[in-house]
Amino acid sequence: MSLILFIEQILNGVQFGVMLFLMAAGLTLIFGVMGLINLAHGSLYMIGAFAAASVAGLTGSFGLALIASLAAAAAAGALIELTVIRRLYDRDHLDQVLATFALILIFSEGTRWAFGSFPLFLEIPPYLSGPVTLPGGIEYPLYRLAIIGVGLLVAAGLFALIARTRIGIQIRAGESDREMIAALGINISALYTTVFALGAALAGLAGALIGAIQSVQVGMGEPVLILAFVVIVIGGIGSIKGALVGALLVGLTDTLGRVLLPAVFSQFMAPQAASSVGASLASMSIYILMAGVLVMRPSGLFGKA
Amino acid sequence: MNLKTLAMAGALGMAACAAQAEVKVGMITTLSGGGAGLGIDVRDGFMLALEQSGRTDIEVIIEDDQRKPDIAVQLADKMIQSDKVDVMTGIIWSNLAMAVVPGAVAQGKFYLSPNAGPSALAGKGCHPNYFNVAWQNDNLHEAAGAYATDINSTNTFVLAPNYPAGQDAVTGFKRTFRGNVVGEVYTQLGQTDYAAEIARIRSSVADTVFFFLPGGMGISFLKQYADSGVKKPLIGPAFSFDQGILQAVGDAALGVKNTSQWNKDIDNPTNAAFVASFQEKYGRLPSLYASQGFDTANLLISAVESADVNDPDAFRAALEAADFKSTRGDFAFGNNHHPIQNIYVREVIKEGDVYTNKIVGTALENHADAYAPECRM
Amino acid sequence: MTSPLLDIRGLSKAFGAVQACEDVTLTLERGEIHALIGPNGAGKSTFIKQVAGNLDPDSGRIWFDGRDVTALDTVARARAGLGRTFQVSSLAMEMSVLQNVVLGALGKRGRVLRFFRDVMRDAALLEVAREALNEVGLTGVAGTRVADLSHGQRRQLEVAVALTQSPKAFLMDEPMAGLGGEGSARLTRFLDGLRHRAPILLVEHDMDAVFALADRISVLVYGRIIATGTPDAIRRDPQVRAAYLGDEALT
Amino acid sequence: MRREPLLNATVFLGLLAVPLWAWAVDEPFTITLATRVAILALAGVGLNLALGLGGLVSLGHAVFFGIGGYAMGILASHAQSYSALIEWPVLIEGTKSMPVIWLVAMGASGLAALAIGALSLRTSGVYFIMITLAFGQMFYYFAIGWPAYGGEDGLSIYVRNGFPGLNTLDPIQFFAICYVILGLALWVFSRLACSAFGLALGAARQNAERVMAVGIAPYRLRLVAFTLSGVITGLAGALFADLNRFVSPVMFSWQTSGEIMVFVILGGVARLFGPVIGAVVFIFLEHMLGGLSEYWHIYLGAVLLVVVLFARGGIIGLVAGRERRHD
Repeated sequence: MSLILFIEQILNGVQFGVMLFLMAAGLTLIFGVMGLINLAHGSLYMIGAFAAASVAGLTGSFGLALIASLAAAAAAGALIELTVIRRLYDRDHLDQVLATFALILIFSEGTRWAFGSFPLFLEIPPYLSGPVTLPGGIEYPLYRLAIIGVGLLVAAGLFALIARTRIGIQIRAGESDREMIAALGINISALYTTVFALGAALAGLAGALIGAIQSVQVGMGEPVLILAFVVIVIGGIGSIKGALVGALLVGLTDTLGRVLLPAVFSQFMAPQAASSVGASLASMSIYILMAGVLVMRPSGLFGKA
Repeated sequence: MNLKTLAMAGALGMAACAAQAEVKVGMITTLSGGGAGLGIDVRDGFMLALEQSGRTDIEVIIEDDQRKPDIAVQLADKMIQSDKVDVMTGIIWSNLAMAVVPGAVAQGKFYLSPNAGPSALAGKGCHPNYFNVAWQNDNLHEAAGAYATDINSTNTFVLAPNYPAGQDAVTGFKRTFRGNVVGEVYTQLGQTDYAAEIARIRSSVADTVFFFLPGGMGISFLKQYADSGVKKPLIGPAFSFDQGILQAVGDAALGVKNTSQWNKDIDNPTNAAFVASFQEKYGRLPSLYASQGFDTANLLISAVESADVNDPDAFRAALEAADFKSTRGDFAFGNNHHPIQNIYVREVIKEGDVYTNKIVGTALENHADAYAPECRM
Repeated sequence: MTSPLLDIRGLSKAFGAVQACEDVTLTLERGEIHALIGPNGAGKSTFIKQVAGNLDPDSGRIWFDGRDVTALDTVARARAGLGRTFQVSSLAMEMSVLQNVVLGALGKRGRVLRFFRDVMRDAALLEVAREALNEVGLTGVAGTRVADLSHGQRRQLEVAVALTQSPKAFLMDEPMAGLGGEGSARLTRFLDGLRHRAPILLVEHDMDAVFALADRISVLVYGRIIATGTPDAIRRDPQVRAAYLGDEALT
Repeated sequence: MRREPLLNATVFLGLLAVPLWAWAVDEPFTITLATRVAILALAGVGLNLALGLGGLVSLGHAVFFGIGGYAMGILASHAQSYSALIEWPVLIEGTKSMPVIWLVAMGASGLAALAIGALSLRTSGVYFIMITLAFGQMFYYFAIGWPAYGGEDGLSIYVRNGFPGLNTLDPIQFFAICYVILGLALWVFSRLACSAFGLALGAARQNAERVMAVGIAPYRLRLVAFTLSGVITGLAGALFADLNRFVSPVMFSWQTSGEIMVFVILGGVARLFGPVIGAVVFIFLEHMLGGLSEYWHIYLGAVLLVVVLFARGGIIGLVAGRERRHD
């Protein structure tokens, strides 16, 4: 493999990782502050994508579509937080898993009922479409570079939010000691709703950004959800830094696994068999990575023991 | 118990409850969850044909398999054991067909496949009671290989998901392709990001790309491929280019060549009437799945007209005769009960606001599948 | 003279820059109650955790019954004969009182991998369990769910579970915590008799109890033992007075 | 009269009575449904051992269900095609005998559970949920990409495997086999729950520190529980494959793990009959709601949500009140 192709694949891995980070950040934030496992996070991703596709279809503006995705996902997040999720904070993980699984069923079939079974159309805006030539002669889609940019901006924004702002202080307080925030006179319900809506908005944004280069359809959220869980578990649940590192690790492992494993097997196997076996192993690679990390560090890379 | 029973008595609709149906048809198809669009099209095409026939003696029981093999098996058991159906149909996916069909035909039922055509049922595993009205799974891929050869492609890159249908697709393509396969990549089933694969295509010496990525996978790939700036022509089977999917892909699909046994512009009266009536009744253009459902129902009706379903040999002979007007024009079964048919090359175009296909050539004429010789029947 | 039953030598543990336990040496002789006292934050919990096996010391060794147990985990130390009670009641809350003591008896006898016999009909285990309940005076509530017990009853149950172990030594972390005056007095009387069965290393805040019970007292301040001696000696120790005990507490 | 035993007896006898009635009036599909309930309940009993008694929230039990299924599929497909499973170093042939298949299924899933448990039990809480899910995904993708046994298409077995002295093709006889096995598993579960092992395991779930302080290592207990749990779920997988005469990678999917968990929670976690009642209600809902609308998943979701939010302790908790298992 040429160096240029290799660098391009690294970029692809980073881009995939950054996309996963947008999903994982909300998940890990919600777990860190409220101790909640939210399986319905993938549904919020889907809602973001559907909202963006609808608005883009009506107005033709990608910018408005992104705003719509943030708003719709945040609104849906706040709605389920107020009606369902807040009853789950003091439950065990089992109840949370089941209740949010039920929410997936409701959201998925509800969306199908509203939008039909066929995928929706959402395209990259003209000013972001097509490839650009990077130094070294690498041709790379501008839109993917934009996703990397947005993801890193969001990461920086989250770090700043948590380190610098009032709500960040409350979030950190909530992570370390839930009774303390009550003692500090903070309105916990409002804080929880805000954090949940923030996490939901990030998922919705991810859905809209990714919807433009993938398929906007019912069920699009669950595969990403599982990957996002892999990310936060590798990074250590509750840690934004862990989510970023985990996302990049998963993105790179998956992309490079897909590229390199078939090549490795083709050294000593027939091409079709090598490609097939390599692909099988590649789809298992991130789970092997996750199991390996957990066996070494049972609380993830940056998790609290 | 039959809450889901959709009794259908031709144009009379609900009156079917009272009618003594002579033929009971069990339709197991995918109506909810992922991939529901395909099942809905097959069902709608099938019911349209039945309605147009005006027959009151065919009762159809429709059940949703949720695309789960175990549910499909369970429904088949129910239809055979409780509803005592004579004929079964409807399954979209090969893995579900493999779960249901061998058991159903072994119990003496007829099975008419409106979509899936796994090789195991076309070759050694063929069965007198199994008829495939759509295609053997390899057919459209073979046509793609033939087309790539016709346009003098010397090097091609192939891409398919890592599961049996994907591996069969590549095998089918290679069977008719005379150039070199310079890259062969199997992706994860359900994969949504193809950046790594597109990068490999870009750096390869291929002059064409063959891909088989059904459903949402194809949408993602086409969008990302168009955006990557790689200009190598794409060739694929019709599954990534049907009416439902094209609207979600948009401009990214324009001009792409794909192979299909059917298109809405095939010039015959049956097809013209089908396209018009389907659009009128359901408010959307029919897909190839709808055409397959429509043909399946018409095949069944033609057999019911000339034979009694309780006389299996006569009914089988009536099915084999395939004396019905197909949307594809001439239609005939080979010795293994799979179609012998033309497979066309289509190009994605835009008609007004709607993305659709037009036929630009014929890839294979009167094509039979490669497994027919293995079938001893 | 025999060697001490529990012999802790030069135990040190630091968390980052904080030296929570520094060169602590302490022994527990057979038949005695040795109390460890100290102000909050003196490192008592860190010390107890190291003795019980929850925390590995940075340096130092722990000998128990003639054996170096420094490398053993909690489970192995419990099996070696260290009976522990917790500062915050640590019980199976959804189970009955009797089940909790049967669990204790089971641990000692080690036959956990029995899958088919009803454990609540095992006469040998029940005898040990009922005996322990009887000793602490909980026989009347044997069938009650632990979650429904009063705080004081849970403290008693903690002790009962430790009794079922027939340990060679008790490691008790503030057994009087949260008990009223009357409860403390009763438990004090009970522990007084217990020392002849097995010696007790007692970490306790209740000074009345400590001075009534202890044969020896060690004072832990900022992770270091500043004095060890009889209650009288400790009372008189100027360093202890200065560092920890207010004058009133000693009169 | 205590209500839980009464409820249990009613459900267990009802599960026998319905197919017998269906047999009498020749409604074979109802028997098939009852068989399905019995098998899924068996899988749930397996999970309940880990989840209910041990507090181990495993989102990867589909692994054992799938291994059981594939044990059946692989052995029977070799017997079907008269090809040897392994020729070297020893000749191993396929088989169509249910008891042999069951033993292999239980052995294989038990070994898998031992290995997965040994690694996964190093973690706890959410990490445990996720690592078990990860193992499930590994098996799922492996099964899809493994061409030897059908990949995603799975394996079809044309004739149900045999049991000495019975005609397993007769729905009522196959139901009888599954029902008896379910009964045996429930008996084993009830014995385990009140055994020394069950007591220690339950205590380790409620308070691991306490269990360690009395000299019992929770890790070993949990590993044994997880392994036994895998064995039972594996057996259910073999029966399920025989019911459908078909296996596919779907048996390994995380949705399958989720469904087994739903049975247990719907019925009542750690309750002896929790998985049985959960499976009965789930299958019933699937049929009732499936008839109402194409979008029946919405209603299923709503029902689940209501159960979780308002019926803590599942359906048994709702009917029989909080658990009381004390002397």
